[in-house]
Amino acid sequence: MTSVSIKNLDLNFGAVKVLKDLNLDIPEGEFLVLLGSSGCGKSTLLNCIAGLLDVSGGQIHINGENVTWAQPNERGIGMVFQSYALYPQMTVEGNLSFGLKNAKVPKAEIAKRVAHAAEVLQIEPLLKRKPAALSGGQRQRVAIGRALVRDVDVFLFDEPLSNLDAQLRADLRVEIKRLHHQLKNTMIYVTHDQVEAMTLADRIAIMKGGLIYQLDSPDVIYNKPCNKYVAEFIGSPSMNFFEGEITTDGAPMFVTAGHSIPISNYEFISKPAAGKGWMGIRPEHIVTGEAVDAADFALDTTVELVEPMGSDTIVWCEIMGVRIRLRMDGQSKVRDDDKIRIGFDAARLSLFEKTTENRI
Amino acid sequence: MTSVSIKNLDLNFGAVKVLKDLNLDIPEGEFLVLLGSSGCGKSTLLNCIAGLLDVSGGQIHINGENVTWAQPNERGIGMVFQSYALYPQMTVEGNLSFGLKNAKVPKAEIAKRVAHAAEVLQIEPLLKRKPAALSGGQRQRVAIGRALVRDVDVFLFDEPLSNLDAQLRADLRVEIKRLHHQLKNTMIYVTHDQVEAMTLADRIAIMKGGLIYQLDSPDVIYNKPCNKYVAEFIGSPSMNFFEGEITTDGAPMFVTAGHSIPISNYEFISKPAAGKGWMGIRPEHIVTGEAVDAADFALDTTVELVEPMGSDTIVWCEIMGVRIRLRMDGQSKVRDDDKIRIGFDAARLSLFEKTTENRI
Amino acid sequence: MKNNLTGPQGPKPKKRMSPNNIMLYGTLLLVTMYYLLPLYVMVTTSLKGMPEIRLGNIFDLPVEVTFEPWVKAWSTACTGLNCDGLSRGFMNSVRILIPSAILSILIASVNGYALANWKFKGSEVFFTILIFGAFIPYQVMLYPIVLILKNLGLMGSLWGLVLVHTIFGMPILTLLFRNYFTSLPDELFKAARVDGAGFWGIYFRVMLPMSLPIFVVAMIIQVTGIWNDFLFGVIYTKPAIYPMTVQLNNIVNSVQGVKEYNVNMAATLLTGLVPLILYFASGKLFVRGIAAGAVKG
Amino acid sequence: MADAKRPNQLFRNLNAKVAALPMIATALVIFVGCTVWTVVHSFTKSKLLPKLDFVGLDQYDRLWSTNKWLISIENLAIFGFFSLVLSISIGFFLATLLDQKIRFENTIRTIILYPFALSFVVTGLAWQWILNPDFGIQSVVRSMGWESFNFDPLYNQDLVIYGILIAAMWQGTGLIMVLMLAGLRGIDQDIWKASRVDGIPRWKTYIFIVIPMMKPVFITALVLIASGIVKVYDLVVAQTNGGPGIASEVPAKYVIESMFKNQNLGQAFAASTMMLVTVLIILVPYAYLEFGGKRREK
Amino acid sequence: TDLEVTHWWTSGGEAAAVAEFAEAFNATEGNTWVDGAIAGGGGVARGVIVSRILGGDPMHATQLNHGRQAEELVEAGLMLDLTDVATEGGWRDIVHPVSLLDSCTLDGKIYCVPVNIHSWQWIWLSHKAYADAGVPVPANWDEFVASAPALREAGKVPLAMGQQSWQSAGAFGVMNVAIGGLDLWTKVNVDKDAEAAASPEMLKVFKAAADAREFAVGSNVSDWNLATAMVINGEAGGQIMGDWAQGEFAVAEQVAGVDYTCLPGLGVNEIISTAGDAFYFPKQDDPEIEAAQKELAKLLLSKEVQVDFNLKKGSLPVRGDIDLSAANDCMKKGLEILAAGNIMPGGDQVLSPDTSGQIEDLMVEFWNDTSITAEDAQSRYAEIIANAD
Ligand SMILES: Nc1ncnc2c1ncn2[C@@H]1O[C@H](COP(=O)(O)OP(=O)(O)OP(=O)(O)O)[C@@H](O)[C@H]1O
Ligand SMILES: Nc1ncnc2c1ncn2[C@@H]1O[C@H](COP(=O)(O)OP(=O)(O)OP(=O)(O)O)[C@@H](O)[C@H]1O
Ligand SMILES: [Mg+2]
Ligand SMILES: [Mg+2]
Repeated sequence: MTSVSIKNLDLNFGAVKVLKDLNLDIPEGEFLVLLGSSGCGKSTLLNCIAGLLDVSGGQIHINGENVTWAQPNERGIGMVFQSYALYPQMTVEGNLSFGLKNAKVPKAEIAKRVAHAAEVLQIEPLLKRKPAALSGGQRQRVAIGRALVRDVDVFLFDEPLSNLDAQLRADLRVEIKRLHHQLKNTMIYVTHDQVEAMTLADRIAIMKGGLIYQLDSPDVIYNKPCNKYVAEFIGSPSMNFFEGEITTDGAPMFVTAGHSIPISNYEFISKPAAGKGWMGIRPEHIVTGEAVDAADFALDTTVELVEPMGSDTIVWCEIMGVRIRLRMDGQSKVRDDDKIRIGFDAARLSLFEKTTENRI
Repeated sequence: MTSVSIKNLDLNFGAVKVLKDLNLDIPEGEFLVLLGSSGCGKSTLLNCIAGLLDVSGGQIHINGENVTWAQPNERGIGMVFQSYALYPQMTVEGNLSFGLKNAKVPKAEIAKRVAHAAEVLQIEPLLKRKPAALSGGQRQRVAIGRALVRDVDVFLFDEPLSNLDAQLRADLRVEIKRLHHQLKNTMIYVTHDQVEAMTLADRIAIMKGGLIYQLDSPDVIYNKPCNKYVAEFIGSPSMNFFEGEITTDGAPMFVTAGHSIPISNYEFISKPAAGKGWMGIRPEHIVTGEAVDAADFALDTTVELVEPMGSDTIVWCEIMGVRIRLRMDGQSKVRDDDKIRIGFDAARLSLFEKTTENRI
Repeated sequence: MKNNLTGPQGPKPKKRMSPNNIMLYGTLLLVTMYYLLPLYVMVTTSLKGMPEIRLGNIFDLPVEVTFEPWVKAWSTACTGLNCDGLSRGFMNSVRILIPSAILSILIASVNGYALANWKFKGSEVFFTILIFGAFIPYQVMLYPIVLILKNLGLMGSLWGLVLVHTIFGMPILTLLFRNYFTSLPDELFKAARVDGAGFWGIYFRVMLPMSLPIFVVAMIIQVTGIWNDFLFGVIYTKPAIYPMTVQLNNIVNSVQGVKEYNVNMAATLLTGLVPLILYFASGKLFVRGIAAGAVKG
Repeated sequence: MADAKRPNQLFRNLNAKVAALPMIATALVIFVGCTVWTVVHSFTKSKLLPKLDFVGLDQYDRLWSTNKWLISIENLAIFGFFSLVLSISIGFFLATLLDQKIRFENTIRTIILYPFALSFVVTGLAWQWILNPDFGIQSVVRSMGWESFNFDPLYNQDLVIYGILIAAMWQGTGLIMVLMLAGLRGIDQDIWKASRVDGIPRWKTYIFIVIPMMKPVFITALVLIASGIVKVYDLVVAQTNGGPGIASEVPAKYVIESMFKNQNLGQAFAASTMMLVTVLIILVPYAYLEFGGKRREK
Repeated sequence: TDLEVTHWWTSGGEAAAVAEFAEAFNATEGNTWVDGAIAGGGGVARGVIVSRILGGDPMHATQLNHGRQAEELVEAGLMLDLTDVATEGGWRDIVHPVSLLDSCTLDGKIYCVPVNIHSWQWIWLSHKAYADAGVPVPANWDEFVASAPALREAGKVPLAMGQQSWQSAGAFGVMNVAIGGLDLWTKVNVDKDAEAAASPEMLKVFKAAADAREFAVGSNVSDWNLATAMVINGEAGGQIMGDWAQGEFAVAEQVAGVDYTCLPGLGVNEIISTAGDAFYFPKQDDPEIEAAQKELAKLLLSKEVQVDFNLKKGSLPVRGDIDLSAANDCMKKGLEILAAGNIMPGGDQVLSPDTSGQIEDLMVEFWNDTSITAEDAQSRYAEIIANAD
């Protein structure tokens, strides 16, 4: 059963069309991440679902009901904000129970639910504190708790981790994931951090300019991006691209800067056709050392710059007229100006049509 | 020759001692990164070097001169701030030349220097714009240019990238590194982002509570952290720790939760002594699959949670009573609840004394 | 280690009496004198007897301190046949002040809140008109308001004056509150809506508790404005409820033989006492509130 | 629950609209209604009571041929110009003084701000007293031996408006100073550091960098002062009552006197209308700055 | 019943006088006088009075200068018709001069109660000042002019003048009659004859005023009674001021002829104007209040009240049939002139407030700005007269 279903949604701010004829179905219990660069309309979409913005056209259904014009609190959603938006003058308990009091839930019931949420989130000892006396992670839990007590079907998160430092972000990410395992609610999660998206999502919707470019599992999005934008957006450091031509006289080849790369092992979506195109290869899919011998294609190059990152090392070099990055093990001892041999497999490539930039 | 030399530096804000008897020598042309968590005194140290704060004790030498009491502009330093602190009402050109005009540098000379800086930084087309009309990256270049035109010996950076989004941050990081290659000035760079520190630094100074914990090359800091704090702070996800005991009756062993891990391959700093201690192992130094057979120590466990991150995958599991993370290839298809066998080499471990938490 | 340092070390020695400091504190001294002078003159004069005033100079300290003028100003100075000084006006002022301040601040804060968080079609237009209203000289509206009050049957009553104060306080206060509420995080408002709080629920339970600084500013502005008002007080009310300022005007302008400067000064000080105390008591909050509400936007 | 139909827009967020009613009523009835009423009546020959006997522009003819009005306008121009320039420059100057990490900052700030708590009537009386040549500053200085010392602005036709200005500055600069101080404190500290690293003297930093950055604060201050200038009345009445002669008359006083003393409402309304026009002349550029500027940003 | 009465009589003598009314009214059965004094003179007070009447919350009785000030209020039907009280009390027979009652009459109905006669045409001279200067107290304007330099030398201000505009205009009016003569005055002020206003005779008046302006240099006071105080203290030689100044002398316990001298018509032209104050009774809904209003109206004209009031106020009673043996020198002089019929109407009776206002503005400017020549002032004056309604 679909938990949230968005039909032909339009949203304009005055003359600016932010969301354009957007359709999205989210099955029950799914963890969907909306990923996109700043200003692409992620928060706007989330606010429409929450009922915090009036849509300009289309419908929103939650749990089978048309809630297009319902008030936020009538939609069965809970929302967690970037700054957490805890009510600073209320204790944690007050924060948790505010929504329930508004809904005129009986006192005993409120106490029960708050206790339950506090237990799930392990914030029992904090109930009497005010938000100012909480750490970032604790605040986030309270913010989630606020949705939890209201016993909603759908959780909406708007970049809940982006204000935190790296360490805490990594920890809380895992906590959110655990919570989803435990609660099994539908969750819609907005972020512009791809690591979050990749690690958390059942499916990721990549947005740009108010449109959804690709909606798929993280694995598919990472390995089979449906167009060049998605390919470039996902992955850090991002994919290396070569402009060239696909030839199909004989075995299919990608020709760029005088090199012909055999691509018969590439999984084409449809039958390969000749024409201009882009070839993309991720830095971590470029192999070096012994593995090169087994690769579909190999060549020699010189290291330009090395960025050691501890667990791995980014190496910059130039091949076929393009400056590329490749990712090596953190223990590898390459130096600037070393000569190395690199290679890659066609199965790991992504090929895109030149004009539409769609995967082929 | 040392470019910047800090001797017995103390700095107090009223009763709060922020820097305590700090010593630091930076050779000419070095790229030194000050890394530490928020509030550890990084900016304070930088401000002392720049002359923006009056020291409470000790000396600062720049290029062999004692500048402890000199004005900021007399120290031969240029500074780039987190917010860039561009003068918003002046054009880029005005921003670059304001300091020079003030120093009564002749017009022609100013024009020459501005032109040179603009060329180096590739901001010639922007000279007539105001900062508001620049992108984050361009602003940063202008901010660097402001130091560049003044022809200073030492560049100081205070978290120049932390206001930018991930993509831009990665790009500009590389640009700063290139600039350093090109200019060969001494650079002191403050950050709390370890990726930046690892990729940019010739040497990293890890600070905590106003003290420098370790000052070494990124490689040494990553692989041979001098104490548990540094080990934990560097690396993401961070090192896994086990509490236990080192036994030296026979071959040295680390004993924890009933397991004995052979550590004869470990590079002890001094002769190994028996006693309580910590054992740390980085997630990427834990091996799985076939490689386990060659490892110094191996055991079986069950996957608790999988975080796919595209290029690699973080797997959570429990061994020896501790929940640990290990890093696997992005292509590995482990699932929650899979049984796996893992192992690691003693040479990749870090061992710390229990009370002092220093590396042994 | 520490001993082998040579040359400058440690904090740069600072001269206490550097020319810069002398200039700075000298200027500040002059400035404070300029601002304190009138208060000083008013206080000393009000403590002198009339002969001393006539003979001496206004900057001298009183030779013989007398509280007579204060007593007279407060309780016996005459206007026409009423010889009860300011005392009657004081209670009237309080009776005018409390409802006017409360009502105007409440209404303006609700307006500001609606404008910041619940924009509707046309709300900006009304707001713009309101702001323009802040600039319209009172004289333009003095007369028509007489007619409006007449039609409402409020002319000459306390509530008429309260209404007038509410109206004229509205533009500036609404602006203040709007700016403040706009500067509060939008997410808080959204969170409350998701929690099912309505217009009033959010206002009272979420916004109000966070608005202390701006309420302080609004209160200070309104209390001073209302307390110090003379024109509306005299035109829209009647003797029974004349505020203190009208009484002050009466005392100061009812010259009986000689001008009793000491009584006038005492009366003036007495009239200014309430806002003055408020200022001295809440200066810091005021400055903070100004920074929160007025500088932005 | 809600169905697919779009509910009536008028009743969405009804509470907000109801809550805004006082504002709407004030805006429409008082600010628009009363203004229109006044403007309309300025074309009549109403005397003591408003009547709709239209006489065209007669009232304006007379207004602009009345010496007292011309002097009022001239005074307003002088007073307005100087209070804008002085309030802003003094306010800013004081704010920079207080921004130097001085001791007793709170005390000094309170001292500069307290006159704002006092009404114009009180201000006027106090300064009338201090500036009185027979026992104020002039007589004190003379009694100290400087016999020829002359300082009687309130009794000198040419200087009286500056005498009023002294009092007005005393009362009003405090608020401007606080505004400016808040603005200064809101400036990114890094800007200061950057200018120090560039070796720019403090005063230059204030003038070339900080002031341009404080434009919004200056606009707020400008608006505050400007809105007060047109209304200036109590101060003049308390301090000089327009004297000596009619040397310190101001438009607001002209209106009030025409209205009540001379019982010539038409004339009073014509004068008010002219004041309104002055306000518009001030406001339109401001509105342009404020709203035109925002549009450009988008 | 409580009657709220507004007035702007707040100086020492004035307040004492109005207290007589209040006392008398409080003495009547069940009535209380609620005093609504407004300080600052008619300019401030009239605004308050008019707006309250217009705003539908009128006071129960109010002082106004009778004459044209209240015309429109009466026409608009906002004032209580007192004709029945007047008829009953036979006011037409007792009020003297009867022109005072005419000023209260509109369409044959009476709307106000005149309470006193105030004449402007006086100059008050300080014996002490002249004694100090060593010159005799002048007996007329010319002597006054002649003695002025002597006073200057003695460090005195020859002529005390307040800064209020009505003082300037009033003093000028006095000089107009005294120096230009009654005919000229009538032509200008009653007939609004602009030619007469521009005539050479009138120029003489302006020249005299310009001289007087010189004499007034140095009187840095604003209120009229402070100017009077200068005369009382001997700091100034004299003051041109209406007979209400007498109240101040009385309060200071000075005796006419001993401490000070009063010269009607500046000692040149003995005539007095018969302007004065009157009380109006705004219409009320409550019949009980109306009854009380009428009672007060009756009371104001009663013999005893008239005597008590006018003695304190220094003005002349409006009844010709009472004996003022208690009156002082100056008052007696006034009474004689009145009895002789040397009277003229007051400014408020002949000029609209608008016109008086313009003249006041001109005069205050003229008196304070020595750069305005007599000729300039005269031409502007003539223009105001030409446009007067
Ligand atoms: N109230 C508004 N009025 C006009 N335009 C708006 C408004 N709110 C958002 N926008 C515009 O709509 C677009 C989408 O904004 P939105 O906040 O949804 O972006 P986002 O994807 O959440 O970005 P971020 O990652 O920065 O939060 C942006 O271009 C923004 O400028
Ligand atoms: N002006 C000041 N007065 C008092 N304490 C200060 C002041 N400035 C900084 N501190 C304190 O000094 C310590 C070090 O501050 P500093 O700004 O150097 O930290 P940092 O390492 O730069 O942190 P961040 O990464 O957040 O910028 C902090 O604990 C801070 O609270
Ligand atoms: Mg967003
Ligand atoms: Mg810092």
